[in-house]
Amino acid sequence: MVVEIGGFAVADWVTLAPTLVLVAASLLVFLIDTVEPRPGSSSNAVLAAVTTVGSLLAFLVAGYLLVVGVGQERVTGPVSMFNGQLVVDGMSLFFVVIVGSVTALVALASYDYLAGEAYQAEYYALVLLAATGMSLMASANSLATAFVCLELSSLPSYALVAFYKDNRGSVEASLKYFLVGALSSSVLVYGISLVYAASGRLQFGAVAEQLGARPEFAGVLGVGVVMVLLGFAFKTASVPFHFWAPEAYEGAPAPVSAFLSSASKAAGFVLAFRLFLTAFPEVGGLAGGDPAVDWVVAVQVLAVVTMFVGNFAAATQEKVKRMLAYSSVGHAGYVLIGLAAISAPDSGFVLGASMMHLLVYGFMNTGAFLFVALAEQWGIGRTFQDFNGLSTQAPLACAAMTVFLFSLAGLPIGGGFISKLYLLAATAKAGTWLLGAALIVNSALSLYYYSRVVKAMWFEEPDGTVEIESYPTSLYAAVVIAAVATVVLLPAFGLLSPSAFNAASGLF
Amino acid sequence: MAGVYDFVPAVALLPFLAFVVSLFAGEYMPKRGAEAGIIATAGSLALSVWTLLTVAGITGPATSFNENLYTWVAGGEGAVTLNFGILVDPLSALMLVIVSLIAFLVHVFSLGYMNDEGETGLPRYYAGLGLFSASMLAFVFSNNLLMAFMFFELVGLCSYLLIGFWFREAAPPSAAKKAFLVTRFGDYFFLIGVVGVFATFGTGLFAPVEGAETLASFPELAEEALAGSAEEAGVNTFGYDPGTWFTILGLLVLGGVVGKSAQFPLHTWLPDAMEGPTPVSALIHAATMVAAGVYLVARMYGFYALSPTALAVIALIGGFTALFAATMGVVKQELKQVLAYSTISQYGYMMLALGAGGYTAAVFHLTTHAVFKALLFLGAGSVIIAMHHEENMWTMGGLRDRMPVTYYTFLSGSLALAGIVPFAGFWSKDEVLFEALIHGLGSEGAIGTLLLVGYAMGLVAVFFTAFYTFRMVFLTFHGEPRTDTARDPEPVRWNVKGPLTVLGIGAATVGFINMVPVAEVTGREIDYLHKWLAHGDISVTTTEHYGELLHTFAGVDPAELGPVAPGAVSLVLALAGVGAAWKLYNVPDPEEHTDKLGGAKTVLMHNYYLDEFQVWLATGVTVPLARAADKFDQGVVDGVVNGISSVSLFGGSRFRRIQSGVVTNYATLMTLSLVLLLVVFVVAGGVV
Amino acid sequence: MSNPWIAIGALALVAVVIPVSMLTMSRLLRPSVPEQGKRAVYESGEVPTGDTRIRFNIQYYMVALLFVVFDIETVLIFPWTVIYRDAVANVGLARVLLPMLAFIGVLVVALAWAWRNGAVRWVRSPRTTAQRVDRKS
Amino acid sequence: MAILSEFYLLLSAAVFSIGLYGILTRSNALVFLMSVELMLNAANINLVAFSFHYGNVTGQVFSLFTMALAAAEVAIGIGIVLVLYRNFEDIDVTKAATMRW
Repeated sequence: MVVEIGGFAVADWVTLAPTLVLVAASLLVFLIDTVEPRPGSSSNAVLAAVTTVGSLLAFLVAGYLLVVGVGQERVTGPVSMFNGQLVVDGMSLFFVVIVGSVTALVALASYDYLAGEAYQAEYYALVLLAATGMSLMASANSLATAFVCLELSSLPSYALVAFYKDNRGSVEASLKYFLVGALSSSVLVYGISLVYAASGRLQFGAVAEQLGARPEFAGVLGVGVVMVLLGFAFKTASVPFHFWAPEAYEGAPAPVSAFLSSASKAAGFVLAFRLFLTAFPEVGGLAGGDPAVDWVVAVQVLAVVTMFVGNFAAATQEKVKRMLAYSSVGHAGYVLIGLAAISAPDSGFVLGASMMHLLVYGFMNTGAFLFVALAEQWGIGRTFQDFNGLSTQAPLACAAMTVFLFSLAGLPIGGGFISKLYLLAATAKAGTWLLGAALIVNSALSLYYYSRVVKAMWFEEPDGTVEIESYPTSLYAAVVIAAVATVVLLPAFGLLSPSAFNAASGLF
Repeated sequence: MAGVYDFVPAVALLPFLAFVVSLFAGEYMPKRGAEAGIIATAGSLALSVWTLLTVAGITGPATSFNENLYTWVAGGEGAVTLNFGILVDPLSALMLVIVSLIAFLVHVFSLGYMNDEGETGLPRYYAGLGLFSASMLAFVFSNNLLMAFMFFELVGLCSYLLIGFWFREAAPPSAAKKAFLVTRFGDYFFLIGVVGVFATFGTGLFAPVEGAETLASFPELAEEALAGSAEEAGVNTFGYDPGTWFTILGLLVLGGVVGKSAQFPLHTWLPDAMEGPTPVSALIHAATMVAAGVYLVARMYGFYALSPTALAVIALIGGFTALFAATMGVVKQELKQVLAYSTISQYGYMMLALGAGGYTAAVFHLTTHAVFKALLFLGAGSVIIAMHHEENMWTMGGLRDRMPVTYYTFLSGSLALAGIVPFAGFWSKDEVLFEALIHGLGSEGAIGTLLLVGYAMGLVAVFFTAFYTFRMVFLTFHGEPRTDTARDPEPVRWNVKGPLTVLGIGAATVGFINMVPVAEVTGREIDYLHKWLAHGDISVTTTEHYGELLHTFAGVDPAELGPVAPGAVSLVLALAGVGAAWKLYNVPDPEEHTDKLGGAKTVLMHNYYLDEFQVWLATGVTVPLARAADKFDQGVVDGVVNGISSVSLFGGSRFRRIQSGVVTNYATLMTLSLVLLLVVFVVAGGVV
Repeated sequence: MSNPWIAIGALALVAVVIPVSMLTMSRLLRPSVPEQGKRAVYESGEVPTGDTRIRFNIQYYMVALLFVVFDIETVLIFPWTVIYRDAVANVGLARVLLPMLAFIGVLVVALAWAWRNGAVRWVRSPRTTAQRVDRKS
Repeated sequence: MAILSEFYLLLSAAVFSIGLYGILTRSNALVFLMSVELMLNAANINLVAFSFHYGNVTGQVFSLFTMALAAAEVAIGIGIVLVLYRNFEDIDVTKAATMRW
């Protein structure tokens, strides 16, 4: 019940501090809005500041806990609390770092993006609540908490997508997101109930223990596992439950798209990693022997299909935001490699590669969507042609966007290069050549559609009708910070990857 | 260990600094950033020469250097550690000098070509040149495969930026994109190869790093694996026979080489890349991008030497490219297009030499080619300035008297390219062919035959090379001026003539570093390059070691044969090519005969028939062949590339149709896929 | 081999067969006289006005939402009350009471916010006010 | 005598399938929501039944959470349906299909 953090003995729930900080920040936002319900512009700045600082604090605290080794093998081992319902270990802290950084960037960018909008307190509160859900997802260690956290992050997201309630696109996006989400969550919870039916437990470790290698109700369990897998496919925007993603990302306010496609996806993945590796390792045949339910192959299939559907559909888009949405689906496929190639001898490396990709992706993808937010703010339109010659008017932002796109494509200009390289190495280690081939083919294709944006920005003639009038400071700051982080992650990759590998090895 | 090796990183860092300075401060400098580039490359050149002298043992005992500088990704347990490191041995020291020399001269020349012509956007141009030089230099001294890959990619990126420098025109951006995408296509194979090498050996070092704990290099590990068992060497060959597996890896890496060095079938980007500024073309062709591919093969030659299949593939690709590109050079009308095809062809020779076990010959030809091709491009640039950016050779003529410096230096480069004794190209091309011949004769089995096939193609290409080279020279400089611009060309200044003169002298003399036939005849030991590459501190990157490897693992052995007779054969062919060009094009007005055809008198008609007859005789075989090759190039090769992309786009447009916009359809599809997964993994999976 | 399900099955069968057979019989026997009055909406003898589908005021939705909030609160508090006594005896008052106070505290913040933002204020739109006046006159 | 757990599974599967059928065939957003509720309750049947089967209360407690979340989900859902009606003058989910491909 007592753990040690940097020399101090504290109660175990203190290790949840990053999440608690997010909760406190969201309550604070509510309180501020309660005191002053019809806010003037000054209180908008306060709301944005509270959100940014809160998420930044969560990021820093999680980073600190990660550095001092809380929950990791070298100090205490995983900190388990509430009868194993929640657990804090390297992996959960690592993902809180991702969620915290993305939330901070999004909150910072939102200040300018939302200028003049009503209901800002609601917006920030929802962002923080969703972030709370995501950071708690990283710690969830039982099917019950997993489902609750998942919904805690999903429900505010539905509302956030519909934030522009008089905009048909925003509403339509939210409707589709919600309907697909509702269907997915009912599939997920039904899957959970079947797993419970087969094992009688909800806590991950207990499920694994109860099931053993040859579970009694293998059929029920099999259906349950597949349904749970698809429930997570929704959260991570993987095929076949990805249908919401292009519409939701396109219709939502761009910062929300950034938030959902980066943080929400990461949170979905961490939960999937933890669930499948601690609850279903033996049934999946990871401990050797015949798998009772071969979910590894199922994930491999999903990974390949997701990569192809996402990237091929992205290649033919006319709107930049929708292209990014599809590319986000494609990236979900890349990250799925972490589970799909898990049978490799060095599974810590495989999983760590996926985690690192999510970390880098958090910055580069958020940055790309925030650039789109900037473009929306300028009112220059959404198609590739509308970006023509943008570099003459906004060279800094365009340079940042170029960094994001090339890093997303996997060129050695940002951290995306190494993380993709590691994923490729992971497929090589596991000997899953098909996955590696799919990764390469799709990366090659992705370069095509990413470079279309770069070409439009730098090489095409501006049509001369659009004059950029304002250069919103906080939005610019967020874009530039994301760009710097993306570039810095290239040389600094080596500093962070060991913690990812160690955190990943902690699950086995 | 203090000394020059501590400064080797500066060789690449100086141009990088120039890149930063030009990019941010270029607007405020009088020459728009050229100063930074010139000073930086001059510094690099000085450091490179110093390094070369140190490696050669002139300033002290001969040494080499190989150390890791910066641990970039320290992998966790069992993961791969990636380092930045520096490898300086005779090969890289030589290459550093070549690259920095050419880069320096190109910077100087750019003053004349870009600044004096009043181009805009010069800071961007000089920043690009600086980054280009920096990445190539860093690529040259990389000590491991991954670092090499990264700079290799950076070189590609810079070429993209520079080829597309005039991005407001229609052609350059598309040429830039083509260059980028085609080389990227090759690079994806390279990337798989890199990952494969790391997965197999756990290291990407080219040569062992001495230290507290000696880190083995991957060619050595491969050698051990082939000699003994794979497990002992700690090599994971994924269940393949080591020999087969290493061949696969080698061929994958070769994919990147073929793309960058513009070898068949990925050569299509290079002629298009002529859309870039001419100094950039000079840099790309002579010393940086295209050379990077061949250099990479030479760098990891210890690995290729283990696999006879890979060697044969390299030799065949090289020989075929040499011939194929040379025939296409014959029908081109624009000065730079001819040079572009000649570059492809010449790099084909280098690949042929590498494949045939002529490591020294390849490095030699790389060296001489760098000099004379830079010269030819800068000369062409000078002509282009003079002709007000007109590149069609049929509008030139008679420039000999009006721009003598350009003419004589260009002639020197042409003689070198054509392979006329005693200019540089003769010695190196001769040695390439000689090595191919003796190894082809000396090796047993299929590889010997294949090498001979490569040799034959290379030999035929000699004739065409000489022919198109001198067709170009005669059309441009001889005869009567065919247009007003050619009658009154714009004069060029010192900053054009200076580099031309330096390179002109170089093209005539650089071949003397390795006169094998002369050494053979006179018995004097003047084949300096052979000696230079044969020895070194790092024994596994010497030609002695490569010779052993070739003998033991690839079964490639030299036959006993003097170099004089083969040299004479190729010289005769080259002279024949020059003669044919002389006959056809060194007339006052090569085109006028055909132009006056309509109302011509009997005598002229007669002349015309003669002319046509000669043309038919000389090119009766060549032109259809060249046309066919050209057609094949544009129809099939481009067609395949375009086909793949349009299939992808078509596939994409199908995929997106799934997203019908109606949420009920999504629900249906989700349900169907759920059912499908359940059926496949639960019912068919035998769980129930 | 007396499976109790056989009896249940038989019962279910009878339960289905009887109403179906009665409906079928009456359909076969009864005369069919379609008439307007039979299809009219029955509104306790009054003359029906308007459609059966009337729209409720949107503000009922807010009330419904608040109901959901308290409903959930109750659902989640209920099991806690069941074990409250035993739990206090086992682990002490603080560890049992404080988490629930935190839970209710969060809900109170939400409720205060909603209240302050007008969730329970019944707003009369000009149109409804006008309709009321119409009806009176 | 106790009813076998397998029958509960059949019942819940039937309820789940009915919900799914509703989702696939109806285009009214509210019916969609009701169908989702059915599917969630199918899961609740399982949870409660197997909680009884295994003799622990985990499943029952979880079903309380599921109900709470289902209520929250519907609250959000109705909010979205409201703005849908405001923007599209209809609550037919197939009408809102401006974004596609």
